[in-house]
Amino acid sequence: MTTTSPQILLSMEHITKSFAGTPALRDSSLVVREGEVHALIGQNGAGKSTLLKILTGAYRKDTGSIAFAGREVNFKTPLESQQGGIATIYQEVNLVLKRSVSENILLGREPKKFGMIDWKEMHRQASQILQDMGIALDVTRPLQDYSIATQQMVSIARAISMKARLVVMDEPTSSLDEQEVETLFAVIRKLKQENVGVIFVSHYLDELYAISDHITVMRDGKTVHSGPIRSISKFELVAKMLGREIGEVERQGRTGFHKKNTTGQEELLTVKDLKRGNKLKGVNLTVKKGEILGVAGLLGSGRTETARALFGADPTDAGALSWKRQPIRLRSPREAIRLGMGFCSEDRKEEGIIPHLSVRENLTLALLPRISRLGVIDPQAQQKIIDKFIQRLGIKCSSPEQPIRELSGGNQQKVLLARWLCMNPDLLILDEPTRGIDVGAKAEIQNLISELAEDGLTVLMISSELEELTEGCQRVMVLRDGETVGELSGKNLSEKRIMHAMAGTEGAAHAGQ
Amino acid sequence: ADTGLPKLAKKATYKVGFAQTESNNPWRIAQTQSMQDEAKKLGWQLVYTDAQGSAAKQVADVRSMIAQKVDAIFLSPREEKPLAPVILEAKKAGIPVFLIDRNVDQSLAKAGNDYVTFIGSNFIQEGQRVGQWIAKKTNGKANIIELEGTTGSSPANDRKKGFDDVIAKNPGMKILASQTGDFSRDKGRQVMETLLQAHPEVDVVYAHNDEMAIGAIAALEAAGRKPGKDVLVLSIDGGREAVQLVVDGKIAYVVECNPKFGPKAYSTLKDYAAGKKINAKIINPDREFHSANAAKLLPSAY
Amino acid sequence: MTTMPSKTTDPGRIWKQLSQQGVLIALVLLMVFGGLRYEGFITEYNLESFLRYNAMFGLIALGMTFVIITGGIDLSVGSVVALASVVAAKVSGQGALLGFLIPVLVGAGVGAINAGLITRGRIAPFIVTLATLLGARGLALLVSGNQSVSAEYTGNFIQIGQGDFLGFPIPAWMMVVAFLIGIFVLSSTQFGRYTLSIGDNEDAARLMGLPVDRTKFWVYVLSGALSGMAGVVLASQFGAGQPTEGVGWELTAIAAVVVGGTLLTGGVGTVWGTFFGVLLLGMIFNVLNFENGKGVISLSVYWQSVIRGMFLLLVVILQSRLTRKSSTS
Amino acid sequence: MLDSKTMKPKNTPPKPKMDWKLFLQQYGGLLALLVLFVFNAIFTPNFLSMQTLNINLTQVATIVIVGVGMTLVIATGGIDLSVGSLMAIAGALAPMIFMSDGLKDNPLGILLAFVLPVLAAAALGLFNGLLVSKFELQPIIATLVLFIAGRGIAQVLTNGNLQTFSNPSFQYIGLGKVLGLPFQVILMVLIVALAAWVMRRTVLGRSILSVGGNEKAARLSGIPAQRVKYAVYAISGLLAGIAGLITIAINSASDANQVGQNMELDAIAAVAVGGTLLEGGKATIVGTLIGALIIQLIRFTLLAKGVPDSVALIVKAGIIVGAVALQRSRRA
Ligand SMILES: Nc1ncnc2c1ncn2[C@@H]1O[C@H](COP(=O)(O)OP(=O)(O)OP(=O)(O)O)[C@@H](O)[C@H]1O
Ligand SMILES: Nc1ncnc2c1ncn2[C@@H]1O[C@H](COP(=O)(O)OP(=O)(O)OP(=O)(O)O)[C@@H](O)[C@H]1O
Ligand SMILES: [Mg+2]
Ligand SMILES: [Mg+2]
Repeated sequence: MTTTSPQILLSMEHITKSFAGTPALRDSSLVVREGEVHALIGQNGAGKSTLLKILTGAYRKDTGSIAFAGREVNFKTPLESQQGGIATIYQEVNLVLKRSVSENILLGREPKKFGMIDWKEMHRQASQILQDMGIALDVTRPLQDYSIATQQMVSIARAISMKARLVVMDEPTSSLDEQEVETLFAVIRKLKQENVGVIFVSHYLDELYAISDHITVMRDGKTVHSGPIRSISKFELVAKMLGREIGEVERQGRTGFHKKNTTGQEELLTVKDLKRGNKLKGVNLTVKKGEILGVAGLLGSGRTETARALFGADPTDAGALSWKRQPIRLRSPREAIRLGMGFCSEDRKEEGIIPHLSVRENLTLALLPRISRLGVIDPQAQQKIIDKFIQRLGIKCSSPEQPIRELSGGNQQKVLLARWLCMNPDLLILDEPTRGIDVGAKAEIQNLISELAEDGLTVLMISSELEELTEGCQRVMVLRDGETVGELSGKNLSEKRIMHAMAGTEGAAHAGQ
Repeated sequence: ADTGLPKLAKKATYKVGFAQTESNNPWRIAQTQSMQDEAKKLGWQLVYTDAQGSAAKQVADVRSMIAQKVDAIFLSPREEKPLAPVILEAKKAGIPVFLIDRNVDQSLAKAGNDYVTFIGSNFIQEGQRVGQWIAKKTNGKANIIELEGTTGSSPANDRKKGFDDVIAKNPGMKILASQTGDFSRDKGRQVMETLLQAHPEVDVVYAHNDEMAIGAIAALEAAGRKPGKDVLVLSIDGGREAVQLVVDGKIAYVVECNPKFGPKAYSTLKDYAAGKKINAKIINPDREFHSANAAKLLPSAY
Repeated sequence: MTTMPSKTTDPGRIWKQLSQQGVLIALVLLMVFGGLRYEGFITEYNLESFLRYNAMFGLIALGMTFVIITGGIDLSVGSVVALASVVAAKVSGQGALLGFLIPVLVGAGVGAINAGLITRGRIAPFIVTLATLLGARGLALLVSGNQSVSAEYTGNFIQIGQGDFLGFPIPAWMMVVAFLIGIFVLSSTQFGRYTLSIGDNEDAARLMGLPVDRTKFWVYVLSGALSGMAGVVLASQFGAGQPTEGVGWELTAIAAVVVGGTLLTGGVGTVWGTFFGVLLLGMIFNVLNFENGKGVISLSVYWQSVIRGMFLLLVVILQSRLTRKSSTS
Repeated sequence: MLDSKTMKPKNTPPKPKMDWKLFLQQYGGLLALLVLFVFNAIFTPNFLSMQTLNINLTQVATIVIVGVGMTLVIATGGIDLSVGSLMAIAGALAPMIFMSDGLKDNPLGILLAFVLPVLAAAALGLFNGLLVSKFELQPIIATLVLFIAGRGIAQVLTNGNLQTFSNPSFQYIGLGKVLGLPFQVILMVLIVALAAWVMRRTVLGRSILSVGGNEKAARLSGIPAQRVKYAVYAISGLLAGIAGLITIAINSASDANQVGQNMELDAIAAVAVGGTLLEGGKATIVGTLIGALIIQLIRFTLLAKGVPDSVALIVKAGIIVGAVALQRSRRA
C-alpha cells in the first residue's frame, strides 16, 4: 500500500463461521478504507453474504475480529450495526411489503411531532430521498404494489439515507436494469465524495470495474486476493475466483451461449392481444419450436406479467393463446405443465424455493407425477434424476438431503433450473434465469440452455442483461408499457437497438449513449 | 312481616326465566328438561338461558331477563358469590328470584329477604352421607379412591368437604388418592385406570357423580376387579343407569340428588304469589339407593 | 381486479374504509333488528349491562389485536383473567388502587414470561401461550384453593366493576379509554409501526434494524396486562375471584379480532375494527337471549351454538371478501 | 494464514457443544420420553407391567390418531380446532345408526355405524378445507366455526342426552383385543405407520410439505394446493371421526357434551412436543406419536403420584415448553 492511503474504516480479520458443523467461512479478511468502493467477488457459496451478515450482526462469527472506525466491534444485531454507522442492503430484498414506501425508507427514524408520527413530513422526506436518486414514486402506497426492481431501489434509498459511514451492498444490481444501475452508480459516487466507504457485491465484472477502487476475491470461505482493481485483469479475476488456470479461463467466450444459426419454423405458442388489468395492454408474440426467444423491456414493462399469464399463473382479461396451433385456455400452472411448459420465476425466495425441503425434494417437485405410480414416489427414478442434475449443473450442497435454504443464492437458482430441466419440457419460460449467479455458474447455465435448445428445447427468456439476449437469442421481443413494441432478429439484434426499442427512442437511434 | 321481597301478582300464566349454568352433563339436562316440561304443562312461558359454565355469562343472562321484564327468575347459580349482585338487581327491578340446586353467599344476598327461597339439596350432606355409609359398612377401615368433580366447582368442593368431615373422624379410613374426573364418564374411567395401577390395594371408590362411577366400574372390570365384591363403588345423583347398577350389585350405594326441580319450583312460585309463607330453605327429600331398596325404587329414579 | 387506480380519488382508500365498516354495518343492523323486535332491548339497563359484561372481552381482545398484528397469538388470556381475578380478590382489601395495580402487574408478568419464551426461547407463540394457558389456570386454582375467593365488599374495590362514572359503567369507560389509546398507539407511534412491520416480515424487520424482540416483548406484556385488567373487572363486578372463569375466552377474543378485519398472518389490522368485533359477537348472545324470551322459537342452547358458529362464519366471510377487494384494488 | 492473532476465547464455542445441540434437536423428544419412562420405572410402583402399558397405550390412542391428522394439517401451515367437535358428531351418529329400529342387531347396522359417522366427520373436514382454500379464511377461524357449531350439531342430534348401549361387535373398536393387544392400539400403530409412509414416499406427502413451505412456489410447480388442503382437512376430520367412535365404544356411552372435549389442545400439544413446526413446511408423524406418549406419561405420572390438579397443570405447562425448547431449531 502507498503511504498516502486514506484511513482504514473497516477491518475484518480471520473470520470463521460454521453452520451446524459445515464451514461457510474458513478464513476471510476484508479491509475497507474511507471513501473507497470496495468490490467483493466470489462464486456462489463462496461466503460473501455470510461475511457481510457477520459484519452487520445478522449472524454471529465463530472466531476472528472486526474493527470499525478504529474500534473493536462485535455487533450482535442489525440494529447495533446500524447504530454503529453501517447501513446495509441485503442480498434478498428484505423489506416490509405491506407498509408504504415511506415507512420502508424511514422505519426507525420516523419524523415526529408531539410524540406522534408526522405523516406529512414523513412522506415529504421519503419523496425527497427518492427524488435525490432520481426516482419518482407514490410513497404512500404499499411497497408490494411495486416491482421487485423498485423494491430494490427503495431498499437502496433506505440504506443511503441513513448517513452511515459504511454502506454494504450485497448484489444490489441483480434485479435492476441498466438505467437503474446508472442511477445507483451516481449515488455511489456521491457517497464516495462524502468519504463514505462502500462494499459492493456483484457478479457482473463490468460493473465492478466501472465503479470500484479495490477488490477482494473470496473462494470457499477464504479470502484469496485483495488489491486495487486496476491492477488485475478480468481473466485473472475469474481465474482467482474459480481457482483455475488463467489460460483455461481465457478460452471461454463472453457468455456461455453458443448461438446456432437455424431458427425454428414451427409455431409452438402464439399469443394474440393479451390483456390483464393495466399491466398488459396488448402483448403479441409467437414462440417457435427450438428457438430461444428473448423478451426485453424496462422495469415494469410487463415481462413478468406476460410470462405468468402464459403459464396460467394469473387470470387474464383478454387474449387468444394457441399451443401447437390448438387454441387453449390455461387456468392454472398445473395445466400449463401438463401441456409441456415450465416456468422459472424471477423471485427465487417468494416463488421458487420451498425452504425447509431438501435439495432433492425441491428439485423433483414438478416432476412428481412422472416419477410416481398411484401417488407413490419411485425412489430409484428420483435418485437417478437427482444425481444427474446435481452433477450436470454442478450444484454445491453437502448432500441432496440438505435443506435448500442453506444453499447459497446461486446454488438455489441452479436447483430451481434443474426442477424444470428435469421435466424435459417443450417450452421453458425463464424469468431472469441467471440473476445472482456467479460468472462461472452463469456460463455453465447459459451453455446448458444452449445445449438443451439444440436438443429441441424451446426457451422463452426474459432478461435484463442485454448481452445475454443478444448472445443467446435468435429473436428478441421488446415490451413497453404492457405492449409488444417490436421484434428484433438477425442483423437488427444489437444491444443498442434493444435499448432504444425498450425506451421508445427508435427514431433517435444515433443519439444513444 | 314485610321482607322487602318483590310481590308477585296472582295470574293464570307467567313469563318466567330459568338461568341454567351449563348443559354438559346428564344431570343438568334432566334438570332443564324438567323445568321446560313443567312450564309447558302449566302453559307458562319460559325464558331459558344457558351460561355455558361461566358465572360472568350467567350474570349477563339474568340481566337480559331483567331487561325483558320477566315475572320471576329461577336461577341455578354457578357460583356462590358472583351471582349475588345480580339477585339484588332483580330485587330492585321488582322481580322475585328463586334459587334452585345451588345457593348464594348469605352475607351478600339473604334468602327470604333478597330472594324468595333456595330449593335444593345439601351437597355437603351428600358427601357426609356417603362417608357415613362407608364408615358403617367397613367398620371404619377403608382404602379409598375419590373421584372428584370438576376442579373448582361448588358441588365438587362441597361433596369433598362433607366426605372429609367423616374421614377426619375415622382414622381407619384412608384416602389413597383423590383426583378430578371432571364429572365425566370418560375422564373418570381414565383416571380410575391409572389410579388403580398406582394403588391396587383400593377397596372403596367414591365418585362425586354417577357418570364417573360408571367410568370407574369400566376401569375396574377391565383390570379384572369385581366392583361390588372386592371394591365398593359409591356415587351421588341416582340416575336410572346408576340405580340399575345398584340392582346389578356393581354400585354399592348412591345418594340421590334429584334434578327434577320443575314441579317443586313452580308450585313454590304459585304459593308465593298466593301470599303463603315460604321457608327460606327448601331441602329436597333426597333418597338413597342400596341393594335392599334399589330394585323397588328403580322405576322412580330420574 | 379492478381496472385502474386513478390518482385523484384513490378508490383503494375508500374501499378500505368501507370494508372495515363491514363489521360496523353488521353491528348496526343487528341492533336495529333487536330494537325493533324485542321490548326492552334498546334500554339503558340492557345496553349498560351489555357493556359492563363485554368490557372484559374488549380488554383482552385489544391486547390480542396487537399480538396478532405481530403475527403471534396469545392463548393464555382467559386463564390470565382467572388468575388476575383471584389475585385481585385477595388484595381487594387494600383498596381500589392496589386492587387494580397488583393484578395488572401479575397479568403483565405472565405476558413477560410469554414474551421471554417467544423471543429468547424462540418457541412458537401458539405453543408458549398454550402452555401458559394451562399454567396460569393451575396457578389460579392453586392460589385460590380451588374455590372462588370473595372480594372485599366494604372498600371501594368493587366500585371498579359495579360503579358508574358520569352515568356510564366504569368497566365500559376502561374499555373505551383503552381502545382510544390503542388506536392512537397503533396508528401514530413508532411502537405501532414496529408492530405492523414485524407482523409483515419479521426477518426483514430484524435486518432493517428494528428492535424486534423488544417490540414483541411489550406486545405480550400489554396483552397480559390488559388480561389482568379484565381480571380486575371480573373480580370487582362479581365480587369474587374466580379460578375457573375465562375458559375459551381466548377464542372469543381471537374471533372478535378477526371479525374486526385483522389478519391472523400479521401485518394488517385495526384497533377499532376489534372494538366493533367485540360488540358484534357480544350482541349475538344478547339477541339470542331476547329471542328465547319471545317464546316463538325456544332455541335450545345447542341450537344457539350452531347459530353462533354460522353467524361467525358469515361475518368472517363477508369481512374477508371486503378486505380482499380493498387490498387488490 | 493460519494461527494469527489471539482471539477472544469466549468467541470460540467448544465443538462438542454444537453436536450436543444437534443431537438434542433431533432426539430430544425421544430422550424426554426415555427419561420419563425410567423415572416411572423406578419411582412408580407397578409401572413395569403389561397392564400399565396397555392402559397408557389405550388412553393415548385417540390423541395419537387425531394428532396424526393434526400433523398433516399443521404441515400445510394450518390448524384444526374442530377435531373435538367432529369426534362428538361421529360419536353421536354411530349409536343412532346401530340402535335405530331398522338396523338393530343387524351386521349392516354395525357396518354403517362405522362407515357413515366417519364419512360424516370427513365431509365436515372437507367443509373446513373449503373454507380454508376456496374462501381463503384463516385456518384458526375457519375451524373455530365448527368448533362452536359442531358440538352444537352433535348436541342437537342427541338433544344433549347420553346414549348408552352395549353392543360387543361395535365396541370391538374400543374394547377388542388382538393377541392381547387392544384393537385401538393396533389401529393407532397402523395409522401412524401409514401416515409416516405417506409423508415420506408419496406425492401427497411431498405436496403437503411444499404447500406448507411455500404455497406460491408449490402452485407454480404444478402442485394442486387447494386440493391438498381439502385432503388434509378431510383426513383430519376422518381420523377425528374414528377417534370419536373409539371413545364412545370404550365408554359404552356416547355423550355429545363430553366426547372430544379439549382434544384440539391435546393433539396440538402432541404435535408441537413432537417437533413439528407450527408454521408449516415440516412434519414428523413419529414425532407426534412420541409427543403424545410424553404427554400421556406425564399425565400418568402426575396422577399416580397424587399431584393435585392445579399443580399438575403447571407441571404440564413447564414440560410442554421444555420439550419444545429442547428441539427448537437453532438460529445463527
Ligand atoms: N443460514 C445458513 N444455514 C446453513 N448454511 C448456510 C446458511 N447461510 C449460508 N450458508 C452456507 O454458507 C455458504 C456461503 O453462503 P453465502 O450465502 O455467504 O454465499 P455467497 O458468496 O453470498 O453466494 P451468492 O453469490 O450465491 O450469494 C454456502 O455454502 C451456504 O450453503
Ligand atoms: N400490485 C402488485 N402486487 C404484487 N405484485 C405486483 C403488483 N404489481 C406488480 N407486481 C409484481 O412486480 C413485478 C413486475 O411486474 P411487471 O411484469 O410489470 O414488470 P417486469 O417487466 O417483469 O419488470 P421486472 O421483471 O424488471 O421487475 C412482477 O413480479 C409482478 O408480479
Ligand atoms: Mg450472497
Ligand atoms: Mg420481471
